[in-house]
Amino acid sequence: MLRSWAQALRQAVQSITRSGLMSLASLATVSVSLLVLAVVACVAVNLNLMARELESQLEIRAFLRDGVNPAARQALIEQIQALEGVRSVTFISKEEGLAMMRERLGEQRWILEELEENPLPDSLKIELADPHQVVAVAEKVAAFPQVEKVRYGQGVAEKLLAVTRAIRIAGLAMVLLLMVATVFTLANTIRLAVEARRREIAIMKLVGATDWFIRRPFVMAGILLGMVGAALAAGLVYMGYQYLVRFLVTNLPFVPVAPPAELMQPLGSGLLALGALLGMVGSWISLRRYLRV
Amino acid sequence: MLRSWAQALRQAVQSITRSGLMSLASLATVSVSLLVLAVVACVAVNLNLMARELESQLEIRAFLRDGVNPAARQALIEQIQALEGVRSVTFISKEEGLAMMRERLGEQRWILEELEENPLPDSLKIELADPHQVVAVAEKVAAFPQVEKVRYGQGVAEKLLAVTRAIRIAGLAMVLLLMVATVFTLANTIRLAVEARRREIAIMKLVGATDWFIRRPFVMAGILLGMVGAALAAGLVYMGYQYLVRFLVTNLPFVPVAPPAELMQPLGSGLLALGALLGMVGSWISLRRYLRV
Amino acid sequence: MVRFVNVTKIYPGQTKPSLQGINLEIDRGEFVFIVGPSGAGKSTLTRLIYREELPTSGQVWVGGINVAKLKRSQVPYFRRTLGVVFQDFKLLPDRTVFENVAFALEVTDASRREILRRVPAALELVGMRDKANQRAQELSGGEQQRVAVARAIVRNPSLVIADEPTGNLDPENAWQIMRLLLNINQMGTTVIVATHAREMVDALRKRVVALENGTIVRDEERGVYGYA
Amino acid sequence: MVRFVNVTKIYPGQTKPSLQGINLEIDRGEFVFIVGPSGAGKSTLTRLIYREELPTSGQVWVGGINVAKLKRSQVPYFRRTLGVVFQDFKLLPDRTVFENVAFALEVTDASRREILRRVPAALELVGMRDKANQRAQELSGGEQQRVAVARAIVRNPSLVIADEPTGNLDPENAWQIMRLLLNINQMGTTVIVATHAREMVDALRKRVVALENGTIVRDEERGVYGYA
Ligand SMILES: Nc1ncnc2c1ncn2[C@@H]1O[C@H](COP(=O)(O)OP(=O)(O)OP(=O)(O)O)[C@@H](O)[C@H]1O
Ligand SMILES: Nc1ncnc2c1ncn2[C@@H]1O[C@H](COP(=O)(O)OP(=O)(O)OP(=O)(O)O)[C@@H](O)[C@H]1O
Ligand SMILES: [Mg+2]
Ligand SMILES: [Mg+2]
Repeated sequence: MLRSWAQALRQAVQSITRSGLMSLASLATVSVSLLVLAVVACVAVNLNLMARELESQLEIRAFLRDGVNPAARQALIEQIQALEGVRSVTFISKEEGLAMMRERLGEQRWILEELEENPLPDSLKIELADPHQVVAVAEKVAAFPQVEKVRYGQGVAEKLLAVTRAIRIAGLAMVLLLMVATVFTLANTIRLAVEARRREIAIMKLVGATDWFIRRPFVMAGILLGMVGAALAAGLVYMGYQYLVRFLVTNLPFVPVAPPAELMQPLGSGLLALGALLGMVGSWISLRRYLRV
Repeated sequence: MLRSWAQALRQAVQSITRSGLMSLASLATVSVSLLVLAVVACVAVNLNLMARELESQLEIRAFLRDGVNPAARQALIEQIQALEGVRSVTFISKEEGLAMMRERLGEQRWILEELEENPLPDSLKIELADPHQVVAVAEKVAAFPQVEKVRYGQGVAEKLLAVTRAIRIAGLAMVLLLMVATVFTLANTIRLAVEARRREIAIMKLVGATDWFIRRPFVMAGILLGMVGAALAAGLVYMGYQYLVRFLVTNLPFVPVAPPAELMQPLGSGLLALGALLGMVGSWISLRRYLRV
Repeated sequence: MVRFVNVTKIYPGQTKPSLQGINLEIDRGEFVFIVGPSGAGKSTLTRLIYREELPTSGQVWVGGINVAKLKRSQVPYFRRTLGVVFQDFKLLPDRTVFENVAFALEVTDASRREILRRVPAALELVGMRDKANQRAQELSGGEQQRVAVARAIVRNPSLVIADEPTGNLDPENAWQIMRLLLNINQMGTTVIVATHAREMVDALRKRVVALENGTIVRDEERGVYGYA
Repeated sequence: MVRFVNVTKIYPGQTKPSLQGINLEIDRGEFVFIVGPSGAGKSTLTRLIYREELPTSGQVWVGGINVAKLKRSQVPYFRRTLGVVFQDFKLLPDRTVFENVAFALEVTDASRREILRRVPAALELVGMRDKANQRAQELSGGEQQRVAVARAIVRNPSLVIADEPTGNLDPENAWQIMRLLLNINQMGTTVIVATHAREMVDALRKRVVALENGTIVRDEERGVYGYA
């Protein structure tokens, strides 16, 4: 049994190297498919990350009335913290508020340079455990007597959530579509290889080869092709992604990116496994109708 | 001659329909390739548009000293307008400045609600004909005595330009890479079709068929496959793009998008022409080595 | 060994039967010639035996097995008990002569040692040992035919079916192949030969089954070719 | 019509020449048998005539043309003047009998009307008119051979080369094909037939060129097959 597997592997390698050009073509097709798949996966992961980041920035700002003393403030904080869906509550003094605004305005902080005194009130920053509850929490917070005004980017919140959802769905749809396209391409690649050896398969059957004997080298070849193609794709994506991350970190430091090492390790092994699986399934399917002799 | 073309067309259609599954596979491959190509093209066009939009927003703001009278102001405007690289100069009074800031801050305009008096000076908005000259122009403007301060997002300008350039180059590289991949896939698809009829071609040669006679149906089939594949890809992209644009316009109105009609018309005819060309070149190449009998 | 019971064969898409009402019994150890004009149904009859085709009606029994009743997974093991020389050889064009013959052993998962022992012996018998490393597509028609015969006998089958095994051979080589088939027949193997080689049929006086238009018109012990 | 001058042919990768020092002249209107044992070089000799292969050294002249000197673009037009029956038939398996024969006319851009006139006539001559719409892969070996002959003669070539045109045929059909070749020879066509059919060669007493091991060992007017 072991011997015959080794033999099938030898045959697979032989059949791949013998039909050099055709194997190259298959390899290229698999690589391109998986490459696109990998790129989409990278984009999706990062869009997801961005969406999460955007979502997590969905915070509620509660401005306090003048003259709320520290004790009343502390009581309020505890009450808010007890609300459902609230992750954390942070006190921001008027001075901290101005400093944060200055930072947020970045190059345009000159707007604030013209101010003669701090116009901002004290406030609380409320971060949410579940961004979808922003409206409900904000309404409850506004009902406290110590709170003068509540801000949470009304309207923006809903839009942001819609965009996030759309991005996730679109990403998933693209990945699925490309998965199907990849399976299709791979199965057809192998089917064409089988087609080229149709005569040989028919002869094998006639001299008494079992289906499994005939299938083995094709399945092995399929797996090999799938894995080599996946490795190529993974390599290219790794290089490209590293370059991109380096570029983004240098030029757009405020854009959140998934770190290459963390993303690439599961992506690489995933691609390899997927390549092998696709090659196996593809070759298995491709052979079905040729075995009926 | 005409008759024989018609015959070749008939043969091409026949050969496509006869080898149903294989033709379907080719079609799918061509479609997927051209689809990716088209998607990349769409993305590139829109990134380009965005980059252009961002670039065009690279404007210089010159803040005037207190007490510059309207006449002196007018003289200054004319002098700046005369500088190389300047497209337009607009006066913005302190009130207009505050209104614009309020608008720009959007949901966060409450920052300004706390202000008791307008802290902004009068200013000039200088738009540039060539965004690359932003630094040079800003320095010249700062030298005028009526100007107190110049703002143009130092640092941001350079970064934005770098990002724009990177986006363009990456987009072009992706399109080129995919062009090559598409040609490759198509040529191999046809080569496999030729491979499947290798025996037939050898026999044709032996009974006295000219190279051109043998080539004709393959070239026609290649062109047909390329064009049908392109049409499929164009249709899918058109639908997808329209959906996307509708989504963006509704949810992210501030993101600039190329209008579907304007983008799709050249893209569609481009894809068709490209499909035909690729099919023709692909089949031509594929046949070369089989004609030597 | 082989028994046809009321067999009719109509190929899909055809209206005229290629075989009709065939009843035939061939005993273990017999040597039978199948003769008949071109298109009479000789190849079809052999195809039914090794189950390349199934009968449209009737039964074909080979070694006690009803071939139509064989499970798909058993067919390979059934075929391994037979040796077949196909009319169009069915060699793998880009494999060498050795590989083509070894092939019949490899599919049975035979050991390397067994392959190295049996293949050269079979090639020796058909006179192709010196061309062992030439590719099948580089052989002359007659040489291909001899390789096909070598492949059929290399597994020592209990039944050998040869469809026109000497059609591309000069008389000398043809006689050599025929003597080979007679030899293995003498060692107990059942041999069925479809042929047009009148001279040989007439000279050997073996059993002759004559087909015409898909039916058996003659079945004689020690028969002759019997056509013009 | 055909002249070999000192022709040697060594296939790429081989060391032993398949033909060596061949000198042969065949006049317009002749009928010539090429005989010899399997592997002697008969098919190789025919392949040199229709330029499937080029001689390794020496010259092959056909109808006043040195085939090795033909430009690539002229080869098709040269081949159209010949009719060839290949030893392995070389039919298109998934085309019908009619299409296979029509094929030889289509490549010359013949008109539809001409195709409809000539193809049925050629099929009639080889007795395959009633199977015109059957696919080549569904034919018996002998039927395929007859279609191959029909395709070779359908263009009314001035030279017909037939490699083993009766190998898969019963004697009656074989004689019919041979009579056909004799007929077209009588109408002025040069005919070259490579064959193992001893009976026919001996009966017809035409010119016989005998090959052995790649060289001509005998060339007789009104010869006989002359092997065991
Ligand atoms: N394509 C090829 N490459 C290498 N060697 C070849 C090729 N074709 C034929 N040969 C060799 O050349 C020799 C002559 O072959 P050829 O086909 O001419 O013989 P033949 O006389 O037609 O035999 P047969 O009667 O068996 O058809 C043989 O030994 C064969 O092995
Ligand atoms: N696969 C097929 N599909 C349809 N018809 C077929 C098929 N194979 C054979 N036939 C038809 O069945 C009949 C018998 O064919 P078969 O091959 O058995 O003849 P044969 O006796 O072997 O002839 P030959 O001596 O010429 O080889 C022929 O008329 C042929 O056209
Ligand atoms: Mg037959
Ligand atoms: Mg030959």
